[in-house]
Amino acid sequence: MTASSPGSADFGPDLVEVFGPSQSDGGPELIQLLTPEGERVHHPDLDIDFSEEQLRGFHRDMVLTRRIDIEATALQRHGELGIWAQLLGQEAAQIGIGRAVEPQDFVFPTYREHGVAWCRGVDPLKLLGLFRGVSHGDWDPAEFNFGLYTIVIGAQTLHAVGYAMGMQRDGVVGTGEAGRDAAVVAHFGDGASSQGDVNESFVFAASYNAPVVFFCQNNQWAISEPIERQSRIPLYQRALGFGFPGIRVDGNDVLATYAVTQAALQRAREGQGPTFVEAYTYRMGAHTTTDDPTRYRLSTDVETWKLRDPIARLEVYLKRNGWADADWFAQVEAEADDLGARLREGCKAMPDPDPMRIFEKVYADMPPELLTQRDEYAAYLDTFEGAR
Amino acid sequence: MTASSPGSADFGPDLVEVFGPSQSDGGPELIQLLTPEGERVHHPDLDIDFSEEQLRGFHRDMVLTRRIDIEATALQRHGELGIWAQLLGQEAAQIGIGRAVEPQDFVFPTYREHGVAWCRGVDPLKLLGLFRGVSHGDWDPAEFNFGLYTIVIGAQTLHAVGYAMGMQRDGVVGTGEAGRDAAVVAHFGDGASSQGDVNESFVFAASYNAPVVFFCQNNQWAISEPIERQSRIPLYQRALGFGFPGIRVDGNDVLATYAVTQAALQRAREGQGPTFVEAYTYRMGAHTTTDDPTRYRLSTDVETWKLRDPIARLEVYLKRNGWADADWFAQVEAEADDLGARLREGCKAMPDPDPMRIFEKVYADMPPELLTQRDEYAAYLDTFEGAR
Amino acid sequence: MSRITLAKGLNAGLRKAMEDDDKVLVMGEDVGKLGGVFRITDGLQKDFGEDRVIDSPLAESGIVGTAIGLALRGYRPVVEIQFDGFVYPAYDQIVCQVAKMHYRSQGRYRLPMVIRIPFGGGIGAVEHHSESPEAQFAHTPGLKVVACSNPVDGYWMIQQAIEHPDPVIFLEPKRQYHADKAELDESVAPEPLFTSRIVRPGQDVTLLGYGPTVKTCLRAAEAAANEGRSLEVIDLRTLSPLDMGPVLDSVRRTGRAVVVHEAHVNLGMGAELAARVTEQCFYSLEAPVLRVGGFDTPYPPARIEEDFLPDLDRVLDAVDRSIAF
Amino acid sequence: MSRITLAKGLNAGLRKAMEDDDKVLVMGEDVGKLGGVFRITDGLQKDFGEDRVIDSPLAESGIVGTAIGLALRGYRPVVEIQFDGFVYPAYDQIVCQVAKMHYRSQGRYRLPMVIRIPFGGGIGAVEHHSESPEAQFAHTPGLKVVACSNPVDGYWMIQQAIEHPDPVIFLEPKRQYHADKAELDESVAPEPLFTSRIVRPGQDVTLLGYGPTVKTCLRAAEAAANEGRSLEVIDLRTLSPLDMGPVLDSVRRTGRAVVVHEAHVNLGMGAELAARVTEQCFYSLEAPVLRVGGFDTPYPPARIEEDFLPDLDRVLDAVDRSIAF
Ligand SMILES: Cc1ncc(C[n+]2csc(CCOP(=O)(O)OP(=O)(O)O)c2C)c(N)n1
Ligand SMILES: Cc1ncc(C[n+]2csc(CCOP(=O)(O)OP(=O)(O)O)c2C)c(N)n1
Ligand SMILES: [Mg+2]
Ligand SMILES: [Mg+2]
Repeated sequence: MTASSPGSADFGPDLVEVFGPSQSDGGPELIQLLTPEGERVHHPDLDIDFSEEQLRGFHRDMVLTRRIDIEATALQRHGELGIWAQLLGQEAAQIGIGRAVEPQDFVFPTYREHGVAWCRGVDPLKLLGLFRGVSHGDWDPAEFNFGLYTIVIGAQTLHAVGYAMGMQRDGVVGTGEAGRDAAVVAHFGDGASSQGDVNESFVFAASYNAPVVFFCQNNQWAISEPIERQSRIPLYQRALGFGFPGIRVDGNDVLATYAVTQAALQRAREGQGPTFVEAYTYRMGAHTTTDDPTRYRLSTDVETWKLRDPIARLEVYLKRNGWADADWFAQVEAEADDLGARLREGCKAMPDPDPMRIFEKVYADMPPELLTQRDEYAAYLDTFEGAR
Repeated sequence: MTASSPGSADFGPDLVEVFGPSQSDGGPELIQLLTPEGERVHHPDLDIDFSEEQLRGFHRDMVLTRRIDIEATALQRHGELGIWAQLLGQEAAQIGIGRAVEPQDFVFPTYREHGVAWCRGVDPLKLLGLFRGVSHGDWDPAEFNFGLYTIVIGAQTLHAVGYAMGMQRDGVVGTGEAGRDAAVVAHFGDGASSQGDVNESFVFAASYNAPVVFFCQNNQWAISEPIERQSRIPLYQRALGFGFPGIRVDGNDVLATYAVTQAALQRAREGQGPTFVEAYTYRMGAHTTTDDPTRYRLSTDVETWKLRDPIARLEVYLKRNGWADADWFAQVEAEADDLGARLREGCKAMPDPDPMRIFEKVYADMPPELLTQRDEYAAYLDTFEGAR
Repeated sequence: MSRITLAKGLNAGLRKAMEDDDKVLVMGEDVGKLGGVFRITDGLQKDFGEDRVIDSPLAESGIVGTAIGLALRGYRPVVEIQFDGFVYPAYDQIVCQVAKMHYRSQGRYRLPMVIRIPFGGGIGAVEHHSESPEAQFAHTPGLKVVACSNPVDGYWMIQQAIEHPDPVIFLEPKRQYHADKAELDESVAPEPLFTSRIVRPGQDVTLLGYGPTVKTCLRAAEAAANEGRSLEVIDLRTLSPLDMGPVLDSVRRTGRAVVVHEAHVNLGMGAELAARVTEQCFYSLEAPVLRVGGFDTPYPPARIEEDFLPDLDRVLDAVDRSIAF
Repeated sequence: MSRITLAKGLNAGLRKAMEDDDKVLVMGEDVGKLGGVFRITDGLQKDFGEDRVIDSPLAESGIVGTAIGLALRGYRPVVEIQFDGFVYPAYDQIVCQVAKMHYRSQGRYRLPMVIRIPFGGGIGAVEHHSESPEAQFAHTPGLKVVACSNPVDGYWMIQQAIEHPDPVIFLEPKRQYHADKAELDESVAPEPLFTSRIVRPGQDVTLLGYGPTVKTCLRAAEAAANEGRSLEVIDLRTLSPLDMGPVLDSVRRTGRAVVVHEAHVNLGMGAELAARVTEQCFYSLEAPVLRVGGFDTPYPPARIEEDFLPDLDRVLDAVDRSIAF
């Protein structure tokens, strides 16, 4: 250490004292209710008695969600989809929160929330339609309280906060009336946490104490970039810099994810403001079907994470307790097969949009210039007669 | 509290446990080495022995800086400047860090760093020129290692991080060689802390461990908006969310600001990465000469903060210890008068730029189309002959 | 009937809109107690409360992004961007979200929001306070872009924009805020929002202006009249969609057109108008459509901004060139 | 001599630039181990290390903003924006900082940086992956904007852009990355960066294209030739500044011009070209300059994108209209 100017302070390791810590020390670490081995562990503040039915429901949701992913991946390989964003490994995180949100809550997804969409009742074929290129999103957000997929990383987190501010103004926050009090979920990834928009959404949510749960699926990769590129401390601690709580939950543990997000949502509905929930998980699939993860990650990592498979651990737990028998598993498997068949057929049968759709719904009305463009193009197409 | 769905967790106050704190509890609070009453207090880790000369130097710097501000404000009132961004009350924060930076360091200012510019050797007339509208910034950043003023809130913080990444690549960080190891200062305000860019600059600085000191003058207002609109916890804690230390120093205490920023700069130069220093101060002046603070703040607040005047407290300290006598104060006052006179004259004498300067330095070369525009405009002006 | 400035017209229009529809919100930096740096929202927070007149954190992307969320929840946010040069941090939200949500959702998402931007130069300001970003928004399908030029239009157009179901970029010529007064007669029904208007009829050359340059064009026409030249002045009012009807009619009559704006000439509105007018009046044109605008340089220091900005003389010079062509 | 794709040409050009000048850095999302999602930076990190090929956090404003800082420190950053539609979060840094710093500082700040943007459609992608943002940058003084259209240009132009002292927006037609191969003969000196080029001479109509539409224009010219029509095709290559010389020469010969781009017609490059060509060739024009481009709608779902994008037939249709005018 060099004293570089007269009167320079004596700094060095002691200065840790002056500057304080560079991250929140201690605090709760990974919350888990079900170990990778399928053992139920208990948490003093998250003491949920899950019913057998609920547990089987989680299992079914996860299996079907995975099947959607597998079918879609296969359909992309067969040229039926332009691209597909895979979620293999993230089923527990998505079903956990997907089952914790209530009908009156509103969800702002990224482009990968297939499991949450499933829980909200959106037909998976609609998701496929987007990746096939027949629409930019063909479900009614208001019907499912589930927004359209957002491709621009992080943009939706601000929409979520604004929507939550709207709920505050509508008087549906903190009234104490169950089924009325509402909250918003803002989905985003670990990579997204670096975007200005996402951090601004933290600022606004804190400033207005908006009823938002920031749900970050930290799958440890943003395409080829490891989480360390985005943050050198656990991501959930980001929230502390903005003045609201953050927590890390085992995103491969559907019980823990459910319990934590449900509590965070309730906190929001009650008017206690935003919470950051980091679901620590792993992207076993590729980033998308056009990605080649062998270029940047170790296959041994994938192997390690296979041992933490979210579905497997719940199966073990269900079996060990006798809450699901071979019949149940066979039935879910059959359901998955049916779903798969429906998706395959439905996807292939999906017609291309009429080219004239290009001109529709740009605005609430159609301005004269656009009308002209449309009519001219229609006339132009007509010149080809049968050719098209 | 309402249990809103089967199996809902028992949450409520206990859940603070689950979610952890919503801000860093404890940690160092406001660092002070000189009380508003001019009492010297000591800090175990910032044990600087300021020389009399250094202290008098601080005093002189602050008085002259304040004079620049006062003259500029008056010049604006007289129509000689378009606008002026006042710093009244922020002298200690600016001189503290302005004297802590070393020649090899580089400073990225906002539009209000008049005191820092002073310490870097930039002629205050150049600052006036910008606010007069004769230039967008007429000093050579490379000569003073002091960047041009940046009007777009927060943009410069990213430039600072990039510049610091350049220093890392140049091998002037962590070599242990005094006078060689360098760091960057990124200035910004409390309001700016909400901008995406500023938060992205934290992400990048942390990710690359860049040698940057983020120096936030929290003057408690962003025009009419109080700091509470931007953050509900002390601003320095923002850093913790990004994994580097933050600290709050009394920004009206030049000794403390000097000591803390010097230590933070040295930390950066040594390769220990970024630090967030919040200089807690108060904007006694208006936001700018066009602002009317009576619309939004209490005059009693201003009165309270007058009692914490950064210059007054150092004067008391100097006088009480006999380190500065009436002569000294008179001499500084005379110097300030000279400076004021020079600024008044210099400012009024500043000629308007040649209109043809509009076309210069858009690019390193002048593309043909622009050449044409320039020549045509010159010819056009010529048609007015003496008229212009 | 009362004589009002543009600032007053906008303020009164906002107030009216907020009274008429309690879903209308005002958001932005300093719009509350301060009433905005130009006082356009003066008094609104006092009367409508902090929930409807929302001082935001200092982050433009955040302002527009949360306004989108509020609109999705059924509100009609009116966002104030403090100065033209500060709209760019929100550019992504505007062009990728505001502009595309209706299309993306096949009309299921409605975004009835207004983004107010004080624009243009001539106020002696430092950098970034005098920009004219309209072309960038007009180039983006999904946005509608209008510019008011006078107090009466300010009053009506802001209300019409707020009522309109599509997102509207609403440009206000800041130099005019406190300049001229005009008589507001509320009993006279306003013209529809997306229409252009002949503000001074003439025969020899058509001048096309909007926002701050309408005044410049009118002054040029007056000066030209003294020299026996008759210029027709059209206040475009709407930049996207363009209302080509009155423009083409006029040019077919005059055979000559000059477009005047403060934005850079290169790829400014003048380019589009020139292209369309030429395509649609090819055989009526006696001269090419000429463009008078800000030069293709960044906005210069304020002391020479009047050289950068189109003024009466530069407009007349273009008129001369058009006639002499 | 070797036959290369555009992707290979760019990759080789980047490599050459990095070898020639160790101040050249490559930055962006996934540019390191992955070599970028299009593999344009493939192998560079392996050979030049992590300090020169920098994987960045996921934040475009941060990438461009820190690149500015690196440039101020003497580096020559080459930034990759992953897709056209993701440049907008960096828009503020680009138009307010990158574009203005040289001017602001009266030439004291130099910003020799390149912002590479894969642009255009036709790859069957989801939203925001097929945009053509060039007009928005070309409208901004202080930026230079170029677009390459073929492997050989890709190889040379990227090197020239990196060497150039001003900031350059470098547009790469992503649809062409892995499409056609061309012979690269390094012994043939390249043309200067900011020049347009006649890529197929002809007499009847001038086609103006750049980036992805050069191929469309060439195919149209070939098809037209079969019908006995001779179309001249110009690859603009530079969009700001425009190189009007070859364009005007050509139009003075042919009397007719059609501009073809994927960007929206309204306020696209075609508007500026039409305005300038008309102004400067007024008496040579037999027909107005016609424009073929993306419609004034957001980019549609991929399954109908080929209807949105200008193709051979739409170009020929415009040629017919021009000739029949
Ligand atoms: C603004 C923006 N920049 C870049 C991209 C390209 N992109 C798509 S996904 C992705 C990585 C996202 O990582 P993360 O947030 O961790 O989410 P994950 O895909 O892992 O679920 C990138 C860079 C984009 N969609 N939007
Ligand atoms: C991007 C952007 N938005 C808005 C403004 C207008 N503006 C100038 S200063 C200011 C307040 C800044 O507050 P703060 O960061 O606390 O700095 P202070 O002025 O108090 O020193 C605002 C909103 C701006 N310059 N840039
Ligand atoms: Mg991820
Ligand atoms: Mg402040």
